[in-house]
Amino acid sequence: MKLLSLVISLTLGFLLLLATADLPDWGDPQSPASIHVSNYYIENSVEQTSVPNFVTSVLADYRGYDTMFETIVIFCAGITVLTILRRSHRQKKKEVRPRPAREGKDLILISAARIIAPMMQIFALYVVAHGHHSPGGGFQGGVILGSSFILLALAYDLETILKRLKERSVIIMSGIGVAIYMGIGMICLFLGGNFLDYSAWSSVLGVSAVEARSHGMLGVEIGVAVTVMYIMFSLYADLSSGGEMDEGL
Amino acid sequence: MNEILTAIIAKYNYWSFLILLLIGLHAMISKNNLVKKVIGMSIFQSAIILFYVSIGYKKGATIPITEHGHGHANEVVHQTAAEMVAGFANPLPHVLMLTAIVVGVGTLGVALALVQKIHRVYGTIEEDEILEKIKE
Amino acid sequence: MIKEQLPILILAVPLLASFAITLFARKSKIAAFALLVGAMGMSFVFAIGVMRQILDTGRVIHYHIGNWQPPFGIELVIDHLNAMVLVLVSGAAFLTAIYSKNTVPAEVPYRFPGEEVPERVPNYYTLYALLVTGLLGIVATGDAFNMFVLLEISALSSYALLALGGGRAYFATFKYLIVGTIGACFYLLGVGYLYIKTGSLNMPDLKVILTSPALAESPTVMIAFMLIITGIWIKMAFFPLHGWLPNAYTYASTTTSCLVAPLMTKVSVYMMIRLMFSVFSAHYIFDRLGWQNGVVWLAAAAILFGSISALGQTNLKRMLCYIIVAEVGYMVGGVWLANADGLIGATYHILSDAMMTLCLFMAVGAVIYKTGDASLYAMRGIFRKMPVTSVVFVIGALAMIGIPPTCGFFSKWYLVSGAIEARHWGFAVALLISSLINAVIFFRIIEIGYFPLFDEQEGEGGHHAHDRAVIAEAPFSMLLPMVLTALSLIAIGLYSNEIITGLVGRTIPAGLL
Amino acid sequence: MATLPFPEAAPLLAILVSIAAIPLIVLSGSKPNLREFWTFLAGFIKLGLVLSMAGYILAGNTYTYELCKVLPGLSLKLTVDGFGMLFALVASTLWIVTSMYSIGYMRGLDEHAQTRYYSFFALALSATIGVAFSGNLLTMYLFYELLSLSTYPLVTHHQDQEARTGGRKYLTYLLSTSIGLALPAMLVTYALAGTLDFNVHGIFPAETAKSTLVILLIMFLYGFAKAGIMPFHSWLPGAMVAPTPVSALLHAVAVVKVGVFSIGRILTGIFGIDLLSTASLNVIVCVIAGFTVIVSSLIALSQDNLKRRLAFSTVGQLSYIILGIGLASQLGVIGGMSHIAMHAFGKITLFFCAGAIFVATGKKYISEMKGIGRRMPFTMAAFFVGALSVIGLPPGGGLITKLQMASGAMQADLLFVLVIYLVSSLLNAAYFFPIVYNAFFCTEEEAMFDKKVAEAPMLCVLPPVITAAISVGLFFFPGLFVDFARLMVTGL
Repeated sequence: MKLLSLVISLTLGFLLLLATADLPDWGDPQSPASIHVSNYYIENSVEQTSVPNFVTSVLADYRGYDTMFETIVIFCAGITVLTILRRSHRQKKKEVRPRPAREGKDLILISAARIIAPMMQIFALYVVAHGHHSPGGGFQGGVILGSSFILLALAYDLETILKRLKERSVIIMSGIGVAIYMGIGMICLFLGGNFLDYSAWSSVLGVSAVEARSHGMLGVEIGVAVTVMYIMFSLYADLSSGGEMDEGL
Repeated sequence: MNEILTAIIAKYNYWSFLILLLIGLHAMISKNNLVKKVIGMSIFQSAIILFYVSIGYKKGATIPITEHGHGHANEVVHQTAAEMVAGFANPLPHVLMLTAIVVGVGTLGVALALVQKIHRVYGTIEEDEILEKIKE
Repeated sequence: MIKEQLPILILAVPLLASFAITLFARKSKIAAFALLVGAMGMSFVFAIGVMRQILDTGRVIHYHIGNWQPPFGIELVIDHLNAMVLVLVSGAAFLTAIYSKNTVPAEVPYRFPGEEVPERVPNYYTLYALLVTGLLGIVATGDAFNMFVLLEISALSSYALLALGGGRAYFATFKYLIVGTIGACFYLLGVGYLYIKTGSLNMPDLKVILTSPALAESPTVMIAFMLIITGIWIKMAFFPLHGWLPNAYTYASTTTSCLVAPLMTKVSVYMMIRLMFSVFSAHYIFDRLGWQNGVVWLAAAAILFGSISALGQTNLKRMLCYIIVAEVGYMVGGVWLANADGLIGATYHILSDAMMTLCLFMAVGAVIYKTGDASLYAMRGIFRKMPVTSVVFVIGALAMIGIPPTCGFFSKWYLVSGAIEARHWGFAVALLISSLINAVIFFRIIEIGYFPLFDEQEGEGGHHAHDRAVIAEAPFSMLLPMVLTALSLIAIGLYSNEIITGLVGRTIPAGLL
Repeated sequence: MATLPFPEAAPLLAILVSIAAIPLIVLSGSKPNLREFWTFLAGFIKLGLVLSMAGYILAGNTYTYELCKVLPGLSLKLTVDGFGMLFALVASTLWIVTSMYSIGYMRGLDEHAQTRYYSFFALALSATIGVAFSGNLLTMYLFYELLSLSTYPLVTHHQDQEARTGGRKYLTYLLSTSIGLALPAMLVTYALAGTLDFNVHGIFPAETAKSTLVILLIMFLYGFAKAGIMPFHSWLPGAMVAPTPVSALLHAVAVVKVGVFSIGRILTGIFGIDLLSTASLNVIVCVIAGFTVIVSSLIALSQDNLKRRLAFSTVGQLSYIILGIGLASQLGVIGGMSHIAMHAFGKITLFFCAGAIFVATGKKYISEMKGIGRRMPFTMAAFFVGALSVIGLPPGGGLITKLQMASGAMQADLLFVLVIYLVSSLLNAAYFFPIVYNAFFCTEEEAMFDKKVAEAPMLCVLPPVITAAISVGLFFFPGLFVDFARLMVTGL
């Protein structure tokens, strides 16, 4: 196996090396990748979508369809892990499994987490909301939000956090997150546009078509953030407890 | 000799991505421990992400965000199209990689969940031991 | 308005269903089932609508998502080829959804006998809907990167569905996950290499750019092609990259194998055809690279290997899995024969093979559902006990062997014609040998099923045993889709000329005629 | 087009009528009388439909009915012409007789799974008529395969180890040759000619290389293994494990004749008689078939099991027919085609008799049958007449066609074929006469049966007597079938 693997890897490496000479230099502004489609985004993003962060406009609008599925990948991963790992509630109660006694909760850790977590959350909301203008967006914000809960779960234990963030609501909320994205796109159909054509919202929102695109993006970013946050936490909860939803790590 | 060296340095991003890629691939195929395979997978994916992101870089360009105040879309600091194109990095690879990262996270999560399950079924995560248990 | 929006609705409906099941049907198996079947049915209707539009107008449908012009936005491109595959995928998913009514609650919620996790059923349906969305998305999209994302959605959800088989399924799925990720990453890397040379991700745009002579010479493009094609071959389990498939599909639950086994490999074959001829070109692949001879030999090897391995199996599902490996060889070989007949055969075989595999997996699934046994001997006396199921099985088997007028015969006809035209006798011989081996495989089973030796019939001996035979047919929800699938095999065969001139034949790229 | 004396879809209906009977047969499985009624009803309707077209065909017309187009330039289509009509007439007549016999036989032995038996019997008949009316090679191949599959359950009817082995052999031979040889040959033909429709002048373009034609010819000859050309004959004795009515109708008449018919069609419709004789392909056919004729007759001499002896006799007679058609001379073709009918009536009589003996006495071996003629005079008389017809002696119909084939051999200037005919007729006589002789001419002490043994049930005895009578009738009125065969060569 080792030998086979080396042969495969080295063959691949050799082939890819062959191509290297043909590839443009690093950072070459005239490389084909940087002159065809991408310049259109740089030149037109502001006029067409009123979003100065090109990454966001490409992500959530020009290639919004990709991003929708990206959110669904996350959602799908969450459901998958849950379905694979989760055990039944009833069964768990019957089972008495010996576990190592947990050390007392660390006061410093808890206090620090309690201070840091809200700040993380505020910052995350900023990252979500300001994603059009500065680096940030739904994914980034969602991950920070999710990790604030993970931090709390680490400092206390999983069961404590699960009392606040019910497992059922985690799944439902993550579904709602993708549904928000999808819904914004679907409503465009009823407003006479194509799927994910946010400009169709202009009549409802009472703004210009270009502004509507910007608002639409904000909407979908919120959806993304909701899903990512809950699924990140759900992944942590499932994986750290092996699907038992007990004290976790 | 010097020319070759310059050529290599001019394209050093490909070299570094290639090395990571091969490490990852080799680990995925040859490692016996399932978690190591998963780690290999992550390295492999990261290598590809590195490759894409390096495509997006332009010498002398900055992050692809224009300066302007909120709600003043039309008051952007006016630049010619050529200046803008030269001044901002290519946003597309970043967008693509955001997706690839997310896919990576998803795959990683599922892989770890499966490893946990395998451990529960076979009591081990070493591939050869698992295969032996299957044979029994 | 709905007419223009049909392309997106085909995949939006299953997607909405997946959320709806998560949000509204977490408690009720029946509600989840109803939502799923409804969504799959609607998707099927929409797919047929799109196909009708294309047949009526004869034009390729371009649907611009977000109303952005390609290549800047993502578009769905639906021509004759993928209209057919869309109908196939949604139709097969619809039939399997109906089929799942009894099997899923019987198999999925139990991790061990006795330990029930009822939430698994709605989750299973959610993942089912996501898998179908992913497959439909792959088929509909006109964007190379978008294809990767959807590929990963279908992959992730299929990992989950396959892993739910429990026991050995976990390890098999893990291996599939590793191999599948390598495949998907190869594809992604290939798209990256294309992007670096062209700056575009939109397939029609890529095709235009790639025709420039400078790029035709470029080693980067060649390597991009190689990476993409290898990635897809891994995903479709093309010999010798097939190692993951038999285990992964064998240990899956009944419904999962009915859904995954016919569709995943076939959609991969579609991807291969799409990328070969809509991104690269026949001229580039067959004239410039000229690998077809080697690939067709590999396909012939795949056919022989798959068939011979299938012959040695005693587990019904495993046997069918090896047949899939052989059938993938049919299709890859057909495409790479580099002539119109071969490509027609391969494309038509996507349709017929998907339905044949579906038919056989459904019949075998029903037997397993009733007997709890997946070995060949589960079929013993099955013709008495489950007459409808066994007739369905026989029709599927005949199609696999390639007996007219089932569809299997006509795809083989074209493939062999293509092989003769390309003077590739090895492939033609492999096809015929595989037909013969299939005949041996299936008649062995039919013999066991139809003519149990009298001394083998449990508790019954001598003549007139049949009068007392207990009829224990599968439930109606399983029989209905099975019978429909079996009928479709004959219908596809009898209408092969319409299908081929109306749909398949329209997609032959110019270089091959 | 003038109004037809029969419904437009008559050929299709003739095929479908027995399929349509299957559900009725299955549904009335618990009421044997009703079940058999359906069989008969379908049989008579089928015969009626076939007859309704006979006059039209005899007037020199052919009738084509297109079902659907399946491949470019290639459709599933039914054509009724003289040769097809001849064969359809034989098959549908014999179905009725055999059904009658089946009832006697199956009930007499109290066989199991009779419903299944009658259902697949009906299906097999549909396939046979389908082959007879096929308008092109593809359609013929379709029905040919259908016939292989639908007769498989009949062969394995007994469900014991022997039956399974026989059935396995049956399918292995038939499917492997049809998929392995006939199908590729058909594809190559299609690639060369662009069509598969039968045409009396052949369909190969003039420039086709002779070596290709030779290879294709050999592939076709061996590909339709139902014709039992050596070395692909051994399924036929193996399949004799089936109940006797099955052996009778299917393995002496329907299945093997379908094989011969198919080869006859290919020789006349795909290659064309002109091509066969001008490119001297007929020599190849004659050598291959002639070898089988002689060898199988020799083997038949050594068989003690009556049904096996009949089976090897059948193998020989089949190649006889192919030999006749393969001569590619007018008389040879006419003789060969009509010999299908003659042999069918003669051989089915023999099989019926073998079955009747088995039902009445349980005996299978010739050496155990001394003196049986005294106890079962009608049966053995019928046997004698059948044997005469197969050997080609008056008053058996076989004489007429054998003479025609022999003169065909002279017409084609292939004298060695004449020798084959003569030798094989002698051999036929050598393996049939001892049976008849021992049956009747033995002393009371030598007879192996006591007085209690009597004729088999009525329904087992009547059919052989009828078919024997028809055989004799054909001697006097051979025109019935020969005219149809003559139609096939008039255009040349």
